[in-house]
Amino acid sequence: MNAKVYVTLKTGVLDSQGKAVKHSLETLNFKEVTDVRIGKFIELKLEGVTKSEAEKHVKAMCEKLLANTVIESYKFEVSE
Amino acid sequence: MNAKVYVTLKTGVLDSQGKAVKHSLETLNFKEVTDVRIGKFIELKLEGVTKSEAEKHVKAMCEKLLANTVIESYKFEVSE
Amino acid sequence: MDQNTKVTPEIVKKHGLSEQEYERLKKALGDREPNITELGIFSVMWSEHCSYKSSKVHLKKLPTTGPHVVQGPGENAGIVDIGDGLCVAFKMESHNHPSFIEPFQGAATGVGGILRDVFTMGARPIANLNSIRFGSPDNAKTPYLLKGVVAGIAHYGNCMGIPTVGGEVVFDECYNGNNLVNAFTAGIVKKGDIFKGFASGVGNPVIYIGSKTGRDGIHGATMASDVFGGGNEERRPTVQVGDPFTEKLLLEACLEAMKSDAIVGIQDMGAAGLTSSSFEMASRAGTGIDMDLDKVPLRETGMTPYEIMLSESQERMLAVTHVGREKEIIDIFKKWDLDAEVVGIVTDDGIMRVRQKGKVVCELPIAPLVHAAPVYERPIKKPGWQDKVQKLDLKKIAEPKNYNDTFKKLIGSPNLACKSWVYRQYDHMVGTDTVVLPGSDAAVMRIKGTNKAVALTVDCNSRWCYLDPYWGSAHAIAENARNLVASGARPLAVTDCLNFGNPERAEIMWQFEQSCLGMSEGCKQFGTPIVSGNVSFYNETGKDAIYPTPAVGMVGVIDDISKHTTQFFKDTGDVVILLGVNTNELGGSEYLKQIHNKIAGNPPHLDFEREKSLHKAVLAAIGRGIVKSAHDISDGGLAVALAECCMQDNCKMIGAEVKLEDDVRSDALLFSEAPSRIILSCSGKDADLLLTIAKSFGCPANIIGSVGGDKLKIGDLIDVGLKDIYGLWSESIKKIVS
Amino acid sequence: MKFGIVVFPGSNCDRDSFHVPTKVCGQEAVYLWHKDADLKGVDCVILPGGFSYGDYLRCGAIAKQSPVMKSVIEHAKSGGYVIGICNGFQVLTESGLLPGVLMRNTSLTFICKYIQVKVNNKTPWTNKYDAGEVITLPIAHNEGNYFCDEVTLRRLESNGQIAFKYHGENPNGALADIAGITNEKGNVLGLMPHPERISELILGGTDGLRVFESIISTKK
Ligand SMILES: Nc1ncnc2c1ncn2[C@@H]1O[C@H](COP(=O)(O)OP(=O)(O)O)[C@@H](O)[C@H]1O
Ligand SMILES: [Mg+2]
Repeated sequence: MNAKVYVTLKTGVLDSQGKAVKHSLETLNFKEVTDVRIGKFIELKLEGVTKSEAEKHVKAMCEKLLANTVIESYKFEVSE
Repeated sequence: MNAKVYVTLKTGVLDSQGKAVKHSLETLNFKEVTDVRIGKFIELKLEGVTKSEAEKHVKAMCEKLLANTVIESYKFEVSE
Repeated sequence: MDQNTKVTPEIVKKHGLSEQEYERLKKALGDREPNITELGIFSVMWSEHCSYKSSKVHLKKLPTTGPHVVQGPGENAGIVDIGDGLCVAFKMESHNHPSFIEPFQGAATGVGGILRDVFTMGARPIANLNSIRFGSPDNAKTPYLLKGVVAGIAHYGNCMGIPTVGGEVVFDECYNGNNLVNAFTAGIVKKGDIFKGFASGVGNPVIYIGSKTGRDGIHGATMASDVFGGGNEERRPTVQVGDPFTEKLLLEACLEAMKSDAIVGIQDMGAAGLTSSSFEMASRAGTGIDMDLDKVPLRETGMTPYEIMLSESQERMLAVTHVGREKEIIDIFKKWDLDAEVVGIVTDDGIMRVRQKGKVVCELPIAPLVHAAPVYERPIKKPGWQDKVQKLDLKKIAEPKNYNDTFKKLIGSPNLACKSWVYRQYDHMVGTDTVVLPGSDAAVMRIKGTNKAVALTVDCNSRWCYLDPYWGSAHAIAENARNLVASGARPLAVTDCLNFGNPERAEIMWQFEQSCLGMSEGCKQFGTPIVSGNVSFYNETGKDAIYPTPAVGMVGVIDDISKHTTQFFKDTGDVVILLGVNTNELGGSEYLKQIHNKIAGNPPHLDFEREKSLHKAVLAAIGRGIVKSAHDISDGGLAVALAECCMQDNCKMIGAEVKLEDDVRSDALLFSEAPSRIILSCSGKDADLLLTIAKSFGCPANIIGSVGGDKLKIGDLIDVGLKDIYGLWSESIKKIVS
Repeated sequence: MKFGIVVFPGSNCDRDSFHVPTKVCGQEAVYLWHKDADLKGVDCVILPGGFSYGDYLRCGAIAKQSPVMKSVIEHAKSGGYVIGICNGFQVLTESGLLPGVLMRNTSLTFICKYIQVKVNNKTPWTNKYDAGEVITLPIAHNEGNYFCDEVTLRRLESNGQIAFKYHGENPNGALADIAGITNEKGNVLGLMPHPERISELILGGTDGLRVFESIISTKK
């Protein structure tokens, strides 16, 4: 079982890194970029669990460890 | 135009962060997790370009800035 | 590389072995062909990096002994005795090539490697320094390399909790295609607690410790990728990725394990990983090792013996314990969540026997392999251009009309500017021992529980080494010693990192030889033997080699910590005293380069007797407790040195007014980099005593002015507000990266 | 007063945090290993600076899961003293003992330097300072940019929980110049600057020492 977790900063939280990357892209002449947000992409491999168990567990992992819900939101997909 | 960029460590490159997270998930009793890899998830907003232009540009951005191609690979999707 | 891969002439060539070397190899094997794993092992053991085949004959000439030397070259780090039963272990090592390919990871793993070299000897690291060199500030790659290298050094050192307390940063066109990253670590060890890399005691277990082995950096430099077959780039990263977190655990676990008497010998796995550590340990002890690769902790599946033996995965060590004591050692590493496995056993037959799945995959006689290693006396020829670049006619150099402008241009040039953009990124206070922070001549580290401190510095003027490798290198030693003395420390010993071009070129070997001779002479004069070091050749791209760059690191001791000094002026009304003599020498100066766009002349004359009397005078005066500040004059000359006494990087400023009455041209008076000079300050009541002390050692000394105000005034040549020059000086490096 | 200094894998200011209470203040101290839940009867827990678990994922995130933290949380809830310095502050916010979060410095670089902070002397950790005193402390961090929502900020302000505010220069972009906060009861303090690095004259000053002296003075 594979899970892909996307952790992103909530809107309203300043993304200094995203801002810096946007600035660098501008100086590289990619002027069409109007916004950059930087988050995390976490790939998990799970064994010995069903898909619905995996979904429940991954959600728990996000809440407990993978995301800090004060400033971050998360999304995930589980596939076989 | 929106682009989602996924930057991951190449296979074979030590992912010390993934290793630490896996270890922590184990102590949290998520024993079913057999592998964790941690990468970046970058969301871009682009304006005034067609989809195919956007695709070309995002690829260039990845090569030049968003990914460190010595140790990282990248994938991206462009959507309207 | 599959174990069954046939060893063809082409494969031999790709392993960087010449035909003669291959013949030599077969002979050492008793006239048989090596298998592929054995070939791989030979190729790294006989590489320039591990065998020192081009440099050995010259390194032999370096002075390496002294009454205080506990361990000279040949171990993982050098060690000197600083009294009270304590020793300092230290070494410097290069990571130039990896840092050019991937500046962040290259620099980070450079720091990781040198830290292991020091703690593998039983020493707890107390300080990191680094000497880093980049191309011209306006070269397109410079900002990227500078940012990456500094962030990489910071990442590793900060996470380890070892303060990075000093170093040097230099920009010059000659490094456009080859940046230099030389990392230095010093640690403290009790004299009785030193560990060495010996695989002694037949029957003793050999233990692998630390990170798992992956396919990192296998033959990074020498192998063409097609040899690996499949062409799958993805599987074989040539740069290693560092994990300072694991190394921190390794450090604590090793120091804890070393407290027991179970460990016989221990060594880090650096370049050539498992191969060099096991061969070196067995060779030092005159033993053999039987190793089982099935026991080696692996990160990936399907790794071949070739890959396992040659992997350069980071954060690993090899230890030998007394038989029966392995469990207690392994338990300590497990407590720190590290892998630790018995992978072999010490034997008496002098053979390295390696098995995988029960089959012997490598069987090499250790001593012949080590003794048969090639040593070359490479041809030497003085370059045809050498005499020409030394020509300099000062009469043809027009003096500037406006010295304020000239001075401002110099103080804002990257080589003379404040380096705080770099060291702000380094945690330089962790450990709560840093008494003198980066920014002064030498870093000073107290040793808790004693009254002592050690002082550390790294320096080299490579432009001088280009103009005259012998004297340039001698100057590097003198300047390091002078820096230590200015902080109140007695110079003890040296480590070096010799960065040069291609040794197969006679001109480069001439530079190398001259440099070794010059360093030797310097070290003998100051009584500071070279106890460790490293050679990095092939720093050239196309036809352009870097300047000969023998980066020198020096360690000194302060017996009474209360008697240390910084370079900064302290109080209004204090008297400024110049020790030493101003001269007309401008050869190789930053002034000639920046203002007149000229790289020419001889480095200034170095008179060892004069230099030594200066050291004695300054140490005596500091010992009397009457010196408030001390700063040596080097890059940028007297004017820049005075400005550096006036300004601290945290906006603290205090002015000075001086008058000079020497019979030399004004530009030389201000900007000559002539050696053997130190600027002191003291309170008015102590000035006479200070002059008397100086004269008693035969050191010329004169009152040149006083401290106070918010300007720097030098005669009627320079009159600048400190606020004006502070901006130029402190922002210069930041401008390069933004 | 008995201090307990937690050692996480990757802690690197643990020995510095041991040195000041014992060698400078003459108190008792023990190390607390992250795998042990036993706090050995200490009065004050110090979560030291460093890179616990490599600071991987997020600073302090993995550390909060360790066995010792369960006991530290209980200790704090029952009124025991806890101070988190730098990485320790990050562990405290991740564990929920203090509100908010520490994000990456706006400069995106690690910063090591002396800065000035203004002290609120109405906490048990700062009672030896004068009201509004401005002191010099060193910082050394990559993630010291304090952030919380507006409601929380107002609560921190009205309860007098902001113990230290950057004065003059804000080095990392922290909300409302926050350098250190306490919990509502005041028994838990988290701060980014390192008081233990400036508690001896040989290291350039003693402005940090009074944090330790303040808390020691609360024990009769
Ligand atoms: N330039 C030099 N001056 C003095 N000693 C040197 C020099 N270069 C190398 N050495 C010594 O040779 C030995 C081998 O060095 P090196 O191969 O760099 O060590 P490592 O195995 O840690 O990489 C070390 O003891 C080192 O101190
Ligand atoms: Mg070594």
